[in-house]
Amino acid sequence: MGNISVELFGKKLRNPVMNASGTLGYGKEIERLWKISLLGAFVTKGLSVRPHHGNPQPRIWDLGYGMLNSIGLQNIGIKRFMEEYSQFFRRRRTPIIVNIFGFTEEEYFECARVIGHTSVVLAIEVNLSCPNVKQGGISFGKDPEVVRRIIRGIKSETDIPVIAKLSQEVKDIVEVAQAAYEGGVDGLTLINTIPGVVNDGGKFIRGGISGPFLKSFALKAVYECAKRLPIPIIGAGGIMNANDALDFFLAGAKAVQIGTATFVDPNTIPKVIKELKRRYKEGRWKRDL
Amino acid sequence: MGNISVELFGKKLRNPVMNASGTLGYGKEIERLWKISLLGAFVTKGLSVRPHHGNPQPRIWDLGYGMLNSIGLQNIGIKRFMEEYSQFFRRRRTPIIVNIFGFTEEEYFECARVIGHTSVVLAIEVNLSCPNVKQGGISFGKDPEVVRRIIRGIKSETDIPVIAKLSQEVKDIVEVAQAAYEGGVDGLTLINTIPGVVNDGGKFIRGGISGPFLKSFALKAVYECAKRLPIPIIGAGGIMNANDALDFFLAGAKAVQIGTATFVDPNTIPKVIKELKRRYKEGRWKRDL
Amino acid sequence: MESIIEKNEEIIENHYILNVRVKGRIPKITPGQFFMVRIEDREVFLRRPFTVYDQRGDLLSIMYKVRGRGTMVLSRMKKGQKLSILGPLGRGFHIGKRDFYLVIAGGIGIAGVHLLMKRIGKKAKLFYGTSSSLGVSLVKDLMDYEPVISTMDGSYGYRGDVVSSLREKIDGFLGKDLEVFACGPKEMYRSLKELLSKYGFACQILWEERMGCGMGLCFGCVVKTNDESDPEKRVCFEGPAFSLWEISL
Amino acid sequence: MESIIEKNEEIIENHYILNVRVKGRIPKITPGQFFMVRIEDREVFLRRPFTVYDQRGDLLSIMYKVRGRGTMVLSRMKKGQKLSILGPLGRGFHIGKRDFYLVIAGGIGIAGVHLLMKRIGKKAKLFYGTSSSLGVSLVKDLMDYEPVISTMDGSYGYRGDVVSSLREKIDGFLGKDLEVFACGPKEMYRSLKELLSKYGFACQILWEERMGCGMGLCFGCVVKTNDESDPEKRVCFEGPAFSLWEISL
Ligand SMILES: Cc1cc2nc3c(=O)[nH]c(=O)nc-3n(C[C@H](O)[C@H](O)[C@H](O)COP(=O)(O)OP(=O)(O)OC[C@H]3O[C@@H](n4cnc5c(N)ncnc54)[C@H](O)[C@@H]3O)c2cc1C
Ligand SMILES: Cc1cc2nc3c(=O)[nH]c(=O)nc-3n(C[C@H](O)[C@H](O)[C@H](O)COP(=O)(O)OP(=O)(O)OC[C@H]3O[C@@H](n4cnc5c(N)ncnc54)[C@H](O)[C@@H]3O)c2cc1C
Ligand SMILES: Cc1cc2nc3c(=O)[nH]c(=O)nc-3n(C[C@H](O)[C@H](O)[C@H](O)COP(=O)(O)O)c2cc1C
Ligand SMILES: Cc1cc2nc3c(=O)[nH]c(=O)nc-3n(C[C@H](O)[C@H](O)[C@H](O)COP(=O)(O)O)c2cc1C
Ligand code: FES
Ligand code: FES
Repeated sequence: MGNISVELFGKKLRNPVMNASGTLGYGKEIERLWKISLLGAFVTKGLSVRPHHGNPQPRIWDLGYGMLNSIGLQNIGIKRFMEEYSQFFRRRRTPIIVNIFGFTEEEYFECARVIGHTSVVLAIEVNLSCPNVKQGGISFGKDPEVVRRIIRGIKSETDIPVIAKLSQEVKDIVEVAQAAYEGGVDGLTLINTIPGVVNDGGKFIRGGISGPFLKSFALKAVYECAKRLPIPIIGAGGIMNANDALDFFLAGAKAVQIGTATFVDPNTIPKVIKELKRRYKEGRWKRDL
Repeated sequence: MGNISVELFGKKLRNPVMNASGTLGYGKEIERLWKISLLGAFVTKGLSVRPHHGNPQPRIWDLGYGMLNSIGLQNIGIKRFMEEYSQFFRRRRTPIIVNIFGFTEEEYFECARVIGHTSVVLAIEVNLSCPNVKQGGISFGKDPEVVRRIIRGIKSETDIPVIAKLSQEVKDIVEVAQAAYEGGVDGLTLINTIPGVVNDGGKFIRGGISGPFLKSFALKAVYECAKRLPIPIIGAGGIMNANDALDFFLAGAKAVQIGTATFVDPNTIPKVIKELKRRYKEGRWKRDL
Repeated sequence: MESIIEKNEEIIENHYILNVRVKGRIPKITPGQFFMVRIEDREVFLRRPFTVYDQRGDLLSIMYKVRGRGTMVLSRMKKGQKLSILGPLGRGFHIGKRDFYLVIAGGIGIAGVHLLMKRIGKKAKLFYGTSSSLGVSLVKDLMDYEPVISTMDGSYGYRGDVVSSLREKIDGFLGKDLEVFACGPKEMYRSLKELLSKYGFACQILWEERMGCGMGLCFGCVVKTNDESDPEKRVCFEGPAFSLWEISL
Repeated sequence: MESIIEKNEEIIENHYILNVRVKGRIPKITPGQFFMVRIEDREVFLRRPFTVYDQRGDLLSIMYKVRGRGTMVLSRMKKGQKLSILGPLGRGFHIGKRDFYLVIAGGIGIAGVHLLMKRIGKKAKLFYGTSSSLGVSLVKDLMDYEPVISTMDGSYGYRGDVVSSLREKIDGFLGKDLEVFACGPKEMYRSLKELLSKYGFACQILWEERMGCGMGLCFGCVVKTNDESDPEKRVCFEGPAFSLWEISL
């Protein structure tokens, strides 16, 4: 089969396929179907300094061609995650990308501090779509100035490469990406869920939309940022199969993340990897990785 | 059948259902299937001061649960439209909403001037998603300051009520809506298509996404703006049937526009109107219009 | 897993039993475990969870009630059509070595205890509650076990809800080494908890929440428990069988 | 309009004829007019346009080639299934009162002139080009009219493209009050234009562009013409039949 390994932040990954944050549990659950070591890298659930309970039920809505979730960033906290799980990924020889978030700028910096320096961590992925409680709940990622400051702050706390994960609901995603770059970011993940609202029996509930809905928006973000910025981009949003993944590579992504597709078919990730290898071997996919 | 008439800008409309701009031609074409006078109001294609050729082929992509278009605002110009078509709508006793756009702020003002004052025009709907050629092509609607200025300028040119049509691809749609309100706007249409990118055989093409994709984003925009602003909101985005329309009314919209659904079933608009009447009569839809 | 529909039959209005023949071997199923079913429809994206109603060899059954778009489309499927199913998933009832069991089912909740009854029926008493005599058809397969049936309108058996019928009979079961299994709506669990709190029986229930993945990946289905170190449990992964005493009702 | 599939038959690889029985009356159809077909699939949202291949009473046929997802799903549909179709749409060929007609079809373009030939066949000569002898099956219904057939690989009739075969024969038709009708790929139209420009015949062609609505509503299907006051014509509304001389090729 084709060798589709890729270099990211100076490390060689088996392949350019990862899960998207928050869509593969803590990593152990899926092993009844396939080995986590299949992944190019494992991306953790969003983790915060303190554990977080998340939102009340219901948390999931089927939108027909995608879904809306209001999980609310439930997690056990970075510290506990690192203690209980990093050994598992080390044994599996699977690099992890730690996805972090905070409700204040200081919390982001604290996250980076808590991770410390550990060889199993390939990078820190900064979820900037979190609401800023000090700013009336508007998300950090909307303001280029705030993004620059958060990235700079995190970079000063850690030697681990830092990825900024951006949302499409901004004035201009290139402008925000540029700000992250000026802050010293090492890469970008594009895109996070897009906020939407559903009518749940008369009550309007806000959540994040993911799945096939997102692909065209995500492709736009990747395409426009890849043209302008000299850092690696990880594409995410609505990837359901190898063709979708290839669209992202063609648009300029160096790696991809697969999220919601796993819920519909939990074998999506291994299938995509297999198909990418096949196409690469057959010469139907030319890469410059 | 139930009386679902609604008052908008001091005029009584037969019902709160309109077509969305650019999705019902110049108004005559659909008459082989149903009378245009069924509509609460007819919304024109986007019109500009000078005629506009639009984009090369292809212009349409099927995205499975919606579509992407790059029509490129082709139109015959406001002047010619008013000369050739206003008589038709007058005979049909159907108020029209003239959708306008420009590539400079001055062009928006000129549009308003050209329309003049004519009784068949219920309102001017300002498409703010157009690229600003003097500002590197970033769309007018992204900058609250620009929106305020354009609305204020148009208001000073005309007595006709002015509606601002906004796109969701902004930092915060409430902030932009607020700016339009400060500029003196009389109503809002939420939302326009959202920009996306498709891979067309290796070439990446930018266009606007419409259809069921949009509903949850549009509902969010309507819900959030309706809570904050005391002006009527017209909801648009992915309305496929009466249930979808009711979600928008519940979220705070005073009227709705139906666009892409007409392509899939050209009788969508009459069906929705009929069903709304039925529900209203049966008391299953309580309104406060 | 791929499967082929053998039968999709309406039992009473809006209630169906679906039998599918599975390609390949089905792993051993614990009663209370479920499958995630992919429903092919423009408006149904995520899989839908259904408890295993019955299993014989490669034949798998679910009993379901039409609630929304997904179950409606499912109800229109015909013999010979393909169905992608994923499972068995979750942790089912833990059946220990008790002397006797009380099994409580409300409405479509019967789907959740049918396989259980087939396994432990001889050592169990089933209490089944439904709205009217029509609903009795859902339990006809288990009539040999002489279930105690109650209907809300009194058109068959006891008049009233299932927990009331249990309340009337419960004295007859005291003193035994007993465990209670239950499946039904949340209100049923609430009154069951109230009743059983006097007796302190062990009690396992099947909990339902909307699911995204069914495999512990999305945290969409969590329910609050009184476990202090990890209060939020995934219904699909740590459940759907939980102790009645650990769930915050 | 609702319709029921009567037959959906593969003629040669990837080429099908679909017959549907329409509920209600079909308005009179001009050859070259088309229907918008709704294809039920998770990934197909917009209707797809297909020219009327044939019509008898309430029976309507299209001939189609599998090109992408929509036509692939269509090819799997079976007798008895429902199909929503919309039409007839557009402006078909304007058939005047000429003495004689030349009809030119390339590949699946035969679908666009089949009904036309049935109407004017006796006063017309059909030139049909395809890649190999396999493609000849697509024209078997019209063999009575003794079509001039060409294949790119020479495995049947003339070797070469259809316009070359016309070039060889055209002298035989000069002097007549003649009009040309054509349907095929854009390259065919280009060489046809080059050939016919010497003779100045009237020539109508069927033009294809991707369609959003098929009814003149979206301006998705426009083509540039040399009409100065309104250069951009909608294929679905002002076409699909256009004069070869007005289209910018
Ligand atoms: C572990 C588990 C086992 C189940 N077993 C069975 C079974 O054996 N038989 C059976 O009839 N039903 C069972 N259900 C419920 C079944 O999954 C839902 O009825 C089904 O998902 C509804 O899908 P829908 O598309 O028809 O409805 P939707 O249109 O999705 O929703 C209709 C209504 O059902 C509710 N709903 C949606 N999904 C769920 C869900 N997962 N759980 C509870 N309510 C939901 C919604 O809130 C909504 O009000 C089970 C649920 C779980 C979690
Ligand atoms: C007026 C008209 C009449 C037609 N009549 C026939 C007919 O009788 N028989 C027949 O086989 N085909 C006909 N076509 C072409 C047919 O509509 C397309 O082949 C079909 O829409 C492709 O759909 P798909 O989902 O299979 O392909 P898609 O996946 O949508 O696209 C596959 C490829 O086909 C191209 N394509 C998509 N839509 C069109 C389109 N509308 N026109 C041209 N190319 C397109 C795309 O560029 C793409 O390369 C006609 C087209 C028009 C405009
Ligand atoms: C259930 C769920 C939980 C998610 N949790 C997180 C998270 O904790 N942190 C984060 O950055 N993104 C999170 N995301 C966003 C995904 O990582 C991904 O960016 C998005 O879903 C788009 O990809 P997809 O369409 O392939 O799912 C979550 C998405 C889903 C569906
Ligand atoms: C083909 C097409 C053309 C459109 N042209 C315009 C336009 O000229 N001006 C405008 O303001 N919006 C235009 N729109 C946007 C629609 O008016 C509407 O806001 C959007 O499509 C969302 O509604 P829908 O999902 O019901 O289509 C167009 C949309 C489509 C699909
Ligand atoms: S449904 Fe996804 S974790 Fe339970
Ligand atoms: S397809 Fe919409 S105008 Fe022709």
